[in-house]
Amino acid sequence: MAEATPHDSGRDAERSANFSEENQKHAAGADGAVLRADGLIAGYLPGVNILNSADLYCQPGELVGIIGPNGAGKSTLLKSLFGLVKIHEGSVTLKGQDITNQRADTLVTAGIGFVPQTNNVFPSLTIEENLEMGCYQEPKKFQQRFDFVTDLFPRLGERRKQRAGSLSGGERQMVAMGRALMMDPQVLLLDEPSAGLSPVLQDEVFVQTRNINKAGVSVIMVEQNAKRCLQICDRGYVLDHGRTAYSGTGKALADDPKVIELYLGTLGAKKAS
Amino acid sequence: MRRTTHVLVTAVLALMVLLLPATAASATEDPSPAPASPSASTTAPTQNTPPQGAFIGVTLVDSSTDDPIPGVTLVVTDADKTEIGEGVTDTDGRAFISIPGQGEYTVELEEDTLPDGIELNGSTTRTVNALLDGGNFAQFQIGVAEQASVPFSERFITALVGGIKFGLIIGLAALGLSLIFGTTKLTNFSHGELITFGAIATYVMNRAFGLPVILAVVAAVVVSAGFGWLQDKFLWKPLRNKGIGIIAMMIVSIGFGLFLRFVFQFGFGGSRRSLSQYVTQPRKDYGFFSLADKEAGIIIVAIVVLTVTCVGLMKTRLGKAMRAVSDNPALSASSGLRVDGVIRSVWVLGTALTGLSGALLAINSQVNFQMGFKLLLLVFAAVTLGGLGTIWGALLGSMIIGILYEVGPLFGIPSSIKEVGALVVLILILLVRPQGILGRPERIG
Amino acid sequence: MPADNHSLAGVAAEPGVVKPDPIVKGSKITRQFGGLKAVDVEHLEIQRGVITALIGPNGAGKTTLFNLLTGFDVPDSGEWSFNGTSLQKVPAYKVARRGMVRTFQLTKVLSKLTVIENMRLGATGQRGEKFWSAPFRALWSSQEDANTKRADELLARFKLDAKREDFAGSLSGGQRKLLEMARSLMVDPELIMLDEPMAGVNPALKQSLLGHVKSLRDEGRTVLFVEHDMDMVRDISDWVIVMAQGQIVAEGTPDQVMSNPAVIDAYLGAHHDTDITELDESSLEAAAEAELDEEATHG
Amino acid sequence: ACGGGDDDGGSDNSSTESKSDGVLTVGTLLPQTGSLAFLGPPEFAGVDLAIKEINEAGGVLGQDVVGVKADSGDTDSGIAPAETDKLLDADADVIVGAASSGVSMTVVEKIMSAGVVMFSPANTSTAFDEGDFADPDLYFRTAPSDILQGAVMANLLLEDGKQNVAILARQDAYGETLAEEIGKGLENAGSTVAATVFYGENAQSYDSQVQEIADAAPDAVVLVAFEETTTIVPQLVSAGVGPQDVATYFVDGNTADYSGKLPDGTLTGTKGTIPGAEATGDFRERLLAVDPSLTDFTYSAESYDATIVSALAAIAADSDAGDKIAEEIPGVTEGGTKCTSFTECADLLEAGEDIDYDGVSGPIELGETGSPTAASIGIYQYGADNKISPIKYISGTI
Amino acid sequence: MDFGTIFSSALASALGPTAIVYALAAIGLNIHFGYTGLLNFGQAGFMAVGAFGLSVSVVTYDLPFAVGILIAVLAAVVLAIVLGVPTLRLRADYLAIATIATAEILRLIFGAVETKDVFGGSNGLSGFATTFYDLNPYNSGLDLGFISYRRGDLWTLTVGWALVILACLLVWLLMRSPWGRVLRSIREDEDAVRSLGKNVFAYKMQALVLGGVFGALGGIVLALFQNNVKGSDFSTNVTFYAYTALLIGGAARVLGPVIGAMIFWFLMTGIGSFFSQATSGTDPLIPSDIMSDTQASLVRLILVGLGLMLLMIYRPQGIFGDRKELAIDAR
Ligand SMILES: Nc1ncnc2c1ncn2[C@@H]1O[C@H](COP(=O)(O)OP(=O)(O)OP(=O)(O)O)[C@@H](O)[C@H]1O
Ligand SMILES: Nc1ncnc2c1ncn2[C@@H]1O[C@H](COP(=O)(O)OP(=O)(O)OP(=O)(O)O)[C@@H](O)[C@H]1O
Ligand SMILES: [Mg+2]
Ligand SMILES: [Mg+2]
Repeated sequence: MAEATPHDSGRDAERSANFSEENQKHAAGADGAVLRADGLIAGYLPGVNILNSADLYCQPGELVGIIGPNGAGKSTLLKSLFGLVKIHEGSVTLKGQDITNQRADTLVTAGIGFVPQTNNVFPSLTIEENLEMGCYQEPKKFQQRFDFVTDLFPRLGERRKQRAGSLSGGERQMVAMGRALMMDPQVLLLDEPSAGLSPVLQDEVFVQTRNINKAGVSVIMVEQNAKRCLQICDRGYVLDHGRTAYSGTGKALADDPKVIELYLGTLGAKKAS
Repeated sequence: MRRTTHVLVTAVLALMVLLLPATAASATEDPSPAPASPSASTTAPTQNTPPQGAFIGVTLVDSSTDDPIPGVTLVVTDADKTEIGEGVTDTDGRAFISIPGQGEYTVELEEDTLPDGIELNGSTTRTVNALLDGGNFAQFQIGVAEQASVPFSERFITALVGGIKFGLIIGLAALGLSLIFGTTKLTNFSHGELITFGAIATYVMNRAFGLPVILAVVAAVVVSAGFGWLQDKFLWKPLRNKGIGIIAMMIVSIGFGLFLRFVFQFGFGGSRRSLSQYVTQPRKDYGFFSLADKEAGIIIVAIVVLTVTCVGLMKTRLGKAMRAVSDNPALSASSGLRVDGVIRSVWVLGTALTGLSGALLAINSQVNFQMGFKLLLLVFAAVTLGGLGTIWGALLGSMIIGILYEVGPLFGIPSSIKEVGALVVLILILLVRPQGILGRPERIG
Repeated sequence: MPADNHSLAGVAAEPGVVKPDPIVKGSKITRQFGGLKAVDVEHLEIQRGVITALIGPNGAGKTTLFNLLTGFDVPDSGEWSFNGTSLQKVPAYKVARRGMVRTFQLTKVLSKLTVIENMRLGATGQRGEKFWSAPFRALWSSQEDANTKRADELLARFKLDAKREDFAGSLSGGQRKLLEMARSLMVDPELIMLDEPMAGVNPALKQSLLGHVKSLRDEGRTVLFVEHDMDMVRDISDWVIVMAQGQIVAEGTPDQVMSNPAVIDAYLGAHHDTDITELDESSLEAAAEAELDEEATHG
Repeated sequence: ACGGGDDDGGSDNSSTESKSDGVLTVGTLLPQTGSLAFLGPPEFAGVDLAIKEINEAGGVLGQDVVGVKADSGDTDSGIAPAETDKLLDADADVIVGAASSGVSMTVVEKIMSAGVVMFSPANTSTAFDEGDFADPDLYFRTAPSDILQGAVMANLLLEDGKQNVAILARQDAYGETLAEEIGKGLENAGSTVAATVFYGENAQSYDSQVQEIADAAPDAVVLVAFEETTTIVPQLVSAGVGPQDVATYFVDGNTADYSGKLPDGTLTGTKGTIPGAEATGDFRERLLAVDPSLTDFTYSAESYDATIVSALAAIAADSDAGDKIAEEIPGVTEGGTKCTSFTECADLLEAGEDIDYDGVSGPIELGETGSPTAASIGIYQYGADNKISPIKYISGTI
Repeated sequence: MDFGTIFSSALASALGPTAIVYALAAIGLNIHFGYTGLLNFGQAGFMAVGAFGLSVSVVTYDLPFAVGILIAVLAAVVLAIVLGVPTLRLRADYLAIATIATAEILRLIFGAVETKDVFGGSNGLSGFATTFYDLNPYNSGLDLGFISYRRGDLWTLTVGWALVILACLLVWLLMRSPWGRVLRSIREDEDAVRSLGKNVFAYKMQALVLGGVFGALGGIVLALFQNNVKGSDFSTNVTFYAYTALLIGGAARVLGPVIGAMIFWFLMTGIGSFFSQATSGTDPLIPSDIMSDTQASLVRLILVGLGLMLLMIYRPQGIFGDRKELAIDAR
């Protein structure tokens, strides 16, 4: 296992203690995980690592939330799990099978679904075609899933012939989420699925995510709506500087004063809960 | 089919022969009805032979009937107005008058020696600047009828048909280009060479392997498809994997084009060559327009292939997958599309279509190592005009470009630069619709 | 509740209400896409010197309204003015020069410029941006230094100082939002229009940035922002305008608006303040449907 | 040869820097690439053959003649100037080229200012007889200017009684001037030009041009073209104005061997003009020995003659310096004892005689302007096999 | 095989007038494409306008040489404006086609029979450079042993390289300034720039004019050293080669286009000269049944094509470019 990189300045000692604690937690809990990543070191440019030995696991049927400051590497982590960012070191396994640096489409076949944070629709395709892409590998399922998705987001049904490029930010987000729901995966990776949605639809997304999860799909979601995210997830990770700073159950993290100070803030705290 | 035109031509000629003397006779009601040039025929030598040394020659032919006019007297004077000699046309309508050397001479035709009913179109004198040691000829036009100009509508239709044919040929290549662009965003400057490839493949199949042209075309399309496969496998895919930017790829395509073009020249030589069949075919008349069989064949093949491809792309998932890959390859992969597979099939399909375009062009005209390169700009113009990356746009653009290319000269565009018309229209249309005819504007914000 | 600002006291909480000192005034602004009326605003006024929030369901026309007001899109009809001068047919860059600057919901960073260069670009009235004076450094270097100083301050505030020399294209999604907002502040605008500035920004940072936005108001600037985060809306806005199906359907102080049953129904959902896990899901769905049904009947 | 004194043969070019190193180096600036590439092989073969024969006969000034090849490319590729530099760096004394008048224009200044003879086998444009180029300083050519060929062609048409002639010509220096000269000749003699239609070098479809020709209903068509003839003729046939419908005439650029390229019988009866004297048959055999792959012989004789004339002039001048050679070139082609081969002429020169070389491309009298003032032009006719055979030869002077 | 000659002829060509022409054209393209992101594929048109501006003024209208130069530059400015007003709002790839079409239209018109009286048809115009060569201060050529230039070329080179240096200096000064920053920003996202209150159109136009003027200067140098211009000198190949030069050197780098042009012509001549030596003589290095000496130039172009591909594959950012910059995907 790679050591904590000297990347961080300040509270180094505290951090490295924290990191080794996290390492142990990871080692202890990761057995039997459907998806696990060990010591991921990955980055976009040669020589610049964004992930510094990141660990993560997700047990079957678990809903895992990832939160963290901007630029912490949350999206990079999801992308590297999904083979879209080159992993320099470490490994990713799906049900015990090594899938490190595998092509994204084979991972889809293997049962992973992914909603990226940005650029998550096909602008020149219509809504319907966007959704069709969601079940590209199983076109037969299209009608049934399509009905399901349009039930969830009726707007998508009304505008099925509108090109996604002309949709509003929130509508795009619906399409992106809808596309992921089309494919019926075993593990679903969501990168800020609620961003840009109206409050009621945000809630809806969380509820649906929960429902999907309850139906047996393991979900790993990155969220900035930490309040909601930690409410619904079984377990959460706080990512900082490319590695896990804290992990624990959603409730534990939400109440952890360090997490609140570093990351959650107190905005709206009085009203919520 | 050649026979039919022959029959037509002879029929027309026969009609003219029948009609002309009658009108001529009625027109020239001579007061002194001397018997039809008996004097002329008696004085006419049976056969003049060209003299040694320099001479001035005249050939008198009635161009309305193609009949030579014998017995006409011609007088040659030199610059000082001294008479040099005189000659009388023979039964072939020819007369030769020796001259002492080079210089300016004047030839005068004695009008009264002309047979009745025959009139000169111009004056009776000609100045000849004799440069040649042998014959220096002058001409007295006879019976050159004012050419009844072909009606505009007829010329328009002919040009239109030519334009459609050309547009369809471009269209195949444009569709190929558009597919490749639409999927990979690559502005492929080596696309012209893919056209040439198809043509050369046809030629090789036809001439070297002795296949009949039709089979050679089929084989060429197959070979082209294979060429597309190889290209993607060994060039474009490794480039994509390396994460090379789109501009760099464009420059690679310029280099690749250069490379291919001169490899073609190396192997094929610099000259034009033709296939073994269908080289010359006269046109058949179809009422409003006429077409040679091969042209009809080209039009039909192109239309069928274009329709099948377009409808196929609309109906099958490949069409959508292509657009998806073009929009966002990473997201396509995340949706479970085999991005490389889609791009590979697009290269295969695009190159095959382009190869067919080259093959048809080879039938329509000839095979040359630069033929595709010379066409490239028009293909680009077509694709752009219709809206980059849109399939129907490529076709529409091609038809517009093709038609303008051929019809333009009717509207005053000098035919030596007939591209200009098409290109100007391209620019004008882009001014009105910056996203191309079928392209859609993008949303801001 | 911002107690220090009473300029809107006594203004009725009704759609299209007239305000005492509007910086933006518009009426009968419409924009249609095909059969869809994306914006159909009868009357709109933005009060000077306060923070106004523009909220509404997805696809309500908020971004489109921004586009229209700032000259990035052309309305089918309508007129509007900024500081009393009409902005009809005024190109986008002139709108910005007059002091009305907007950010984009889908961020537009200048990928191959460094973060600090992105920031410097924002400054207005740069002498060095004139072709004829550009080659002569002496003419613009002092101004450039001043701009850089200001940019550095903003970067620090937005926690982007560590990324100062990185290409903007290498920023994460949230960082892009931050840069976009910081850059627009470089323009030093009178009215700043933020399109979902905090979507994707982490909560702690969001909280500290809210302080910054408030200080903008205290400097006398006007802020108009679109946001779906109700905590933020409640925390900083003095006035809230609600759009739905292109129309302004409600206005008022945050409390007034958020207790408006129509708004709750169509937009907030009855339970937006409760813990989801405790929710009966069917009621939530009903609320969501209500929002969309309304759209459906309209469209 | 007459004269050849020390005075600077009337050249105003004070910057000539001719060098003499004892070896006559003949550079060739002819198309290997680009749109005229098909003209290259016969021209190169002509020069190669000449050099081979010269060296077999003992060379020039006791040394073998050295050949250096360069590519003239298109006018647009920027290649010609760079390649010219290469030749100049290789100490070329004579540069045979370029083929296209356009390319020649871009390098003529450079070559002349280097004191090197530029000897084009194929520039037919009249522009080289006018203005700055009117003097026979360092520019020469063996190709007859279009004036003469135009006159011969016009004359041929008149002789055949054609009264309404359409001209379809390539739009370049070659096509334009030749079309113009033919048209002039016809109209001066009282005939009508029904239509003069040009097509661009890059044209891919000739439909509209061919249709224009057809619409003019001519009684003869003159096709001023290079090898695109193989493309145009079928289109003429399609439009009903093919060689079998309307008498068709070719010029030197396209009187090639079309057997195998066009169906048999397509060209039967078509006439063409080619500058050059009779002995072409034997000459072709010799060329084929040099380059067995030749099918087209356009301008090979002119290239051959340009090389031979240069060598003879070098012998006459007893120097391989460009300006000295240039002074002798008119002399060895005009006036004196006629001779028709290098050995023959060289022997005469050795014997101190004034010679008049008559080459395979004609009598080549390089008069006033450095262009042939006299030429012999053959009239050929196609048989059913699409090959040409001569009918007669016409010679004339300008 | 004489590598000395190959090298010296290659070097002479890398420093020669043709390289200058392409360097100037590529500097212009660098402003258009490298800095502003305008995909101008019509640089040949600007060069043509420059060359013909000079030659038409001097030859057809008998104006003084200096006026001719002025008109040539003005012509480029006018072309930039006429072309820019309607086309600058087009998306990059559409702009490429619009400009390529404009350049072709110009070329065809300049070369047409119909306009022969003004532009000289296929032969073009000649003899306008006399004044220029009369100004030649050199008395003799330059011979450095391995490389030599004749007197006329030496003068063209002096003037040409001086122009190139001035151009580079200007580009360097401009591009480090805020003005240059605006251009680079426009390349990235013009809507963002617009939202910050910059008149994008005006900047694009300034860039188009400036780059066009450099193109025209390239055309003028070409005209001067050939002392002849004609339409066919300015086909799309010219633009392609100029782009090649630019990208070899590296776009958006001050010296990129210059070094690129030099390398391009170094290789062009060097490879050509290598193969012509390898195939010539009685016992050629490469047997004539594999490659005859008339095919040497052909192989050069094949290799240039191949080289261009390899360069882009292994150094897509060009000689001076920054690899990191390329790795940034424009998301
Ligand atoms: N160019 C366009 N073509 C067609 N429809 C469009 C276009 N632009 C916007 N629309 C539609 O107009 C409506 C309003 O869009 P707008 O982007 O203004 O919504 P919004 O209020 O900003 O939503 P969100 O909160 O999701 O960002 C949407 O339904 C959208 O689909
Ligand atoms: N394409 C890229 N090239 C280079 N660096 C990148 C790239 N994308 C992201 N980075 C860098 O990687 C780091 C992590 O980015 P990432 O997108 O994973 O952050 P994140 O945790 O998802 O943040 P956010 O909450 O803002 O989305 C950031 O510092 C960013 O600058
Ligand atoms: Mg992220
Ligand atoms: Mg919006």
